[in-house]
Amino acid sequence: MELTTILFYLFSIVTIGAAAVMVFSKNIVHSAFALMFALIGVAALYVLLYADFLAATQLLVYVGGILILILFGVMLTSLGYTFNFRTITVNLVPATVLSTGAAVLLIFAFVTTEWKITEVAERPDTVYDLGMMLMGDYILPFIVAGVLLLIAIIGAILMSTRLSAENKGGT
Amino acid sequence: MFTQLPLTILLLPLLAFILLIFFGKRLPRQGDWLAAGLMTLTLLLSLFLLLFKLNAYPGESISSSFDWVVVGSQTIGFGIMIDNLAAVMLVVVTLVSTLVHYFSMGYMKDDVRYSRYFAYLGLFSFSMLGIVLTNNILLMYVFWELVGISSYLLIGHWYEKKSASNAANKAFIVNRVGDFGMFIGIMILFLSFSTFTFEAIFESISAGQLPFGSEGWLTAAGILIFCGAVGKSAQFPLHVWLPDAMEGPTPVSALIHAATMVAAGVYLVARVFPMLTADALLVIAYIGAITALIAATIAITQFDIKKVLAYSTISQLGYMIMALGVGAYTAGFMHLVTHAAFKAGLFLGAGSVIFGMHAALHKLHDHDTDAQDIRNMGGLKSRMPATYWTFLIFTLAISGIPLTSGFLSKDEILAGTLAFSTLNGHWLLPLIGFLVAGLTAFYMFRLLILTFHGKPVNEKMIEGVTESPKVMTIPLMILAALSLFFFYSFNPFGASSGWFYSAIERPLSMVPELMQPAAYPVFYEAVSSVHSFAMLLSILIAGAGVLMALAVYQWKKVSADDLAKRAGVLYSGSVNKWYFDEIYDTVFVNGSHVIMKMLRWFDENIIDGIVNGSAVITLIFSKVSGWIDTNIVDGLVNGTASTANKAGGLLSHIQTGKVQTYLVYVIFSFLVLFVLFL
Amino acid sequence: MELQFFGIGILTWIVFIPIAGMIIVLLLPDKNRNAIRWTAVIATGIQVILAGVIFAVFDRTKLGINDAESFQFIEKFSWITVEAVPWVGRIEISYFLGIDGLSVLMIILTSLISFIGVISSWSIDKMVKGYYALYLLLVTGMMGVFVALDFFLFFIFWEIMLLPMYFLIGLWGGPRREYAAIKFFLYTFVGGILMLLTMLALYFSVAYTDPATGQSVHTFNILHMMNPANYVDGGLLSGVDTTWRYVAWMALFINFAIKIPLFPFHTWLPDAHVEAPTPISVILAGVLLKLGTYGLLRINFPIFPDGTIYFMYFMAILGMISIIYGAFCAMAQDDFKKLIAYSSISHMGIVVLGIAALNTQGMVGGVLQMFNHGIITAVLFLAVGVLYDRTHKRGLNDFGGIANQMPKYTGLAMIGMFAALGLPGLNGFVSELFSFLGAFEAYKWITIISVTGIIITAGYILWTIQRVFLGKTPEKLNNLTDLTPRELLMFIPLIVLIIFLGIYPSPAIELMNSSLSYLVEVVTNGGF
Amino acid sequence: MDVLMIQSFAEPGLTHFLIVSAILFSLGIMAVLSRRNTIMVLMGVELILNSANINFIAFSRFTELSLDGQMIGLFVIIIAAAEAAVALAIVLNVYNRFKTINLDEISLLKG
Repeated sequence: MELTTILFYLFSIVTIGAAAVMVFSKNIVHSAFALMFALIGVAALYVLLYADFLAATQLLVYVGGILILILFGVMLTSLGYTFNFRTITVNLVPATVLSTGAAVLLIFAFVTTEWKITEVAERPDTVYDLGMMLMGDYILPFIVAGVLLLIAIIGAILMSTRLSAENKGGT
Repeated sequence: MFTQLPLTILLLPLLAFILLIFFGKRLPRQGDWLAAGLMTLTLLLSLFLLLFKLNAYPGESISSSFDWVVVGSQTIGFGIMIDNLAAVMLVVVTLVSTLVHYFSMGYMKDDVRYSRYFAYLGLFSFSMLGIVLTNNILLMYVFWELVGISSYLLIGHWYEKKSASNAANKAFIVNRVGDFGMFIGIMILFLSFSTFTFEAIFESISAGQLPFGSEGWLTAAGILIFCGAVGKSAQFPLHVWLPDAMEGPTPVSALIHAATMVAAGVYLVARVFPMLTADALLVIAYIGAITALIAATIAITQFDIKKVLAYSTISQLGYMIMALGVGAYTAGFMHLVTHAAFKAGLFLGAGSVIFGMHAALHKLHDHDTDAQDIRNMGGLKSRMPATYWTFLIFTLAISGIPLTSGFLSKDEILAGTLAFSTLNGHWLLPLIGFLVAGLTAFYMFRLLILTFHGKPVNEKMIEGVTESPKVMTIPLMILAALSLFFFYSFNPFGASSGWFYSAIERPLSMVPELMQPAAYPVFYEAVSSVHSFAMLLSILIAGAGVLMALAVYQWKKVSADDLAKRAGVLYSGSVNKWYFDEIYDTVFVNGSHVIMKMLRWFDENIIDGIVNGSAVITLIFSKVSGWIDTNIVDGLVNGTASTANKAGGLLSHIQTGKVQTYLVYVIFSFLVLFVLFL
Repeated sequence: MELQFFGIGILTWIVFIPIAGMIIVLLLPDKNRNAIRWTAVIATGIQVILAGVIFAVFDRTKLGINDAESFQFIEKFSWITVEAVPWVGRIEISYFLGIDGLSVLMIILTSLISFIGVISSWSIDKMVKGYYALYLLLVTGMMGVFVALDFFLFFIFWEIMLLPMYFLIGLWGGPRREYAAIKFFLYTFVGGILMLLTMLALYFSVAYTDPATGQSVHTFNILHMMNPANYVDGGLLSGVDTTWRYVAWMALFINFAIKIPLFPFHTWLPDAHVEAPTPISVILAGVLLKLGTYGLLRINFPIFPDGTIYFMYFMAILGMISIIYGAFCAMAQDDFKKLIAYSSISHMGIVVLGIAALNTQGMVGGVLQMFNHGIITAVLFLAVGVLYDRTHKRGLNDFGGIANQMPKYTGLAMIGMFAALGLPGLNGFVSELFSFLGAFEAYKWITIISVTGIIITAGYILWTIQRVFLGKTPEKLNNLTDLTPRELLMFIPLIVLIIFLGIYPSPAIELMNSSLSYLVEVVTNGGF
Repeated sequence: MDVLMIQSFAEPGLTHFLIVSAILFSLGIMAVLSRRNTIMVLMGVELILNSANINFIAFSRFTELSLDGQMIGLFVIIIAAAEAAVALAIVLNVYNRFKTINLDEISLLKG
């Protein structure tokens, strides 16, 4: 068995296990950290798929950014009045049925489909190519994405400030 | 002449009944004179009819009839037939009935339902005369049942006593069992010959017509008709009602349960004699013999004066039936006539004794001693001389002692059975006949001795007994006179030379030749050849029986208790009437009780259960339909608008406002689409 | 033959006189009870007179049964006619009345029993107005059934009769009246449905050609249904000996068997009798039960002769079972009314046995038994009613020694009892005799077994007499009074009939002899 | 079948990655549908996005999609970041307004 195979299974199990912990944990903080491991596992899978740049981005943006953001959200919303992070579930039965159904259906579909597989040669480095593509074919999406981020940041800030203003006014 | 006169004879007692039942209580003396007078008139008319018939039209049978009803194309007629048989029987019935009427004036003097009693006597006489006069088996059945009902009413005359009403019920129901057979026999005859009249039936049979084309059915019809006689004449196995019927007033027992009604069975057999096959006659003969034997053996051990007489009646009826069965037609019928006289006398005598005992006991304020138990009697000879001497004559007659009427007829019967056995080899019949003759002499003298002779058990009481009034003793004397030989034949040792034998001749058998009993000339010859032997033997046996009774009860040479012990099982069987009542009680009475309880349970639980179950189902159904009505039909009618409203409300349930629920729908529909397009 | 008063036929009069009485009763004030009672007496009295007129002028030789010409007092009008209904053609329901030898005796019985019932209703004092109104409606229904010759009309009268009966039991009855009324209703309802279905099936299978227009017309006319030529091709009930005809026969038979009532459809009867007030019991036993056997003879026998012959053994066996079973069940009862109810089952079994014989004697015996049984049970129920009015008890063991207290009553009641027992000289015997005679010709062993019923009958009747009338009078019964003149009045006509018909049944048999002989012929020939 | 199973274990191919992504997806759906807490729902969404990303990148690795797949993955990450920022801002706002972040208690949309 090759190293990549072992790594694949290892990270697959880490990813799925962490995701499961995230979903089923009753403590929201545990969920957040489990999500972090899941995202790291995904990043590792990216590496196995020869997407090193994306793996790095995943680590930076998700683990570094989004996760911190989520943790902040957890702190801000729940910490204020209760230390009980436990949550209750709703729609448990339909959710279970539907998610299992989705998994079964998807796996069935994936396994039965005849994929046209073209083996791509190993890519030691994708950063250069990606950079070229961003500046080439994907220039427009790239700019739009930038604008989107800007708007999102401005919007988030705006909402947060109005919130604090309301808080001031309210109290 | 032969229409109006018999009709008058028939209807006079009915008139008495109607007058007494409606106006009896308002008439002076409660109308007993009316009943007795009308009955006497009937007697005179009957006597006149008999004499006229025998002199003017001997050997003819005269009938007249009218159409009773038309059903489909068949006409059913009713009518009257006078032949010598009927004319003689008419006199017997009216005579005994008249005497009983007079006797009852004394016996029933202080009865609460005095007029009712005489009314019922009239009803009975009417029905009995109907049996005698009819030319028609259906009409005979009609009167047959009417006799049964008047017997029922009279047995139950003292209906306050439970035993009396029980006995009445028993009598009627047991008779019904016999009538059931008779009814079926009548149906067979009618369906085969489309007529009910005797003459037409006989004609059809002699013309070779057979019921349902089979000879077996003819025999069956004969035996079935004989079933009626079995019931009415208390033959084995339906004899059980007669002893119980003694619950009725004693004159009633004399009239109905000794002289006339029970003899109706014999009369019936005599009437249908021409259609009886040899097989049927053999059955009849054996039934008669068995009855005679059983009843005689029971009579030996009974202590109730009326019960002894009742069993002796059964026994004598068995004789008559046996006589008819063996073909000694005239002898059998003659025994009926002579028996009517002496047995009525015996019962009336017993009535006189009981009457005296009652009066004596009443004087002593003794209400526990049984006035009918012969163990309480004894020594009455001196107290009631008239009763005693007449009773003695009756006893001699029934025992078959020469110079009495009973000797004449019994002797002929015994000769007949003997002749029958020489012809056919049935030795059992004469054997039983002679045995019963001996037994009869024995138990009758036992009764006589215990009642009138010897020392009284209770001197004081016996001294209180006085002779009955004239109105009661004169009928006894008349009957005693009639129990002597010269009324029937001037030759004390040969009945066949008398007027009776010439008047009553055995009719020709009408059945196909192969099934006929021995022809009369043959039979007559056989009888004459054994006659002297039979006579001698019967005198000897009767004498032996009398001597035996004297030895045991008069001279006390032999202890009765000792004899009883020796007899062992036989004695206890006899005392308990061979357990017939017990067996019938267990089998039929309890059996029908069990059946009726079972059927009642079945009816109330199973059938009704099914019905109630279906009711429950219907109830459920109605609820369902009610629900449909209120919710669907009403909904359509009332709330088309609210339907829309409700539908909106129903849909708005989907609109929970919860994002996750929406998501559930989204994903669900997505998956559905996925599956659909995969 | 026609007989009209004021231009209206006698049959219409006899049927609708009670309705007129009912309207008058409804108009009278509730307080005026005697006026209400007298109205009912007059209405039913007129009926009796009319029945007498019919009896007098009835032509005994005419046949009837399936021949419209030889029916008597015919009244026929188109009643409902609908022209040209798609795929049905013309619908015709006519008001068609007429009588023959089969129905004339029943009309006399109905009028007589209704009249006696009114007299015996005098003791009812609860909701008098409603009672008499319903009573008169009931009388109309019964009378109508006996004279209707159109199946639709027959059905309507049949249902008209059931409704008041239901209320009369349910409102004026004893403690368990609701149960009894519902049971009665349920049974008759089931029967009614079966009859309705059969009626419709017959309607669609039968069409006659209108001589005037040449049109083929579906009809409810019973007489047309008897003619095999009138059955349309391919109709459900066309042909002979088809399964559907047997099914239809059976459906009708069950309906009528419920009314008769035959084992095993009989359990409504004891309950209904026990709970119903006396006059209603009298009507129920006296007339209503006869509707069942009448229906068999009027509808089942001539319309389905093939089915009748096919099922004749079946009928005879049911009759036999009813005779024996009813008698045994009667013997097991402690309740006077229940006893009479079961004895009715037993006696109606004789009717069925007789008519199942399919010969003249049996038929005459059966119909005569219907009439006689009507009179006899009426007497018996009246007798129970008299005792019940005085003591408010019905248990056989509650009585004893009545003969001493009420001699007149005892005499009359015992005549009724003896008639029920089949004593010769009373009417019960005559009809039983002919029924059994007829039956014996057709079924030997069944009849022999059935005749044992007369022994059982003797058993329970005598036992009843013993328990009620004989014996010592208990203390509590010491002050019973004998019959009042009113009560005597209701007993005497019936007792006179019992004795008269027992001695000379010819007047009754004469009325029906030719009709019933013809009916036998019709059935055994398989229709016309 | 057995052979197939052994083969499948041997070399992680396209299908293997796809299966991992499918499982992640269903877990994400589970979180989104069943958790009351808004932030948990948000995390579920992230999981779903990641599973989609795995798909893209796996396809770029094994099919002709090539780097275009990675490119899309990049954009997805970018948009996810924006989405997370905005969503969290919304959550904070909602919390301020309803004093809860339990989704089932926020039902202004109810009809």
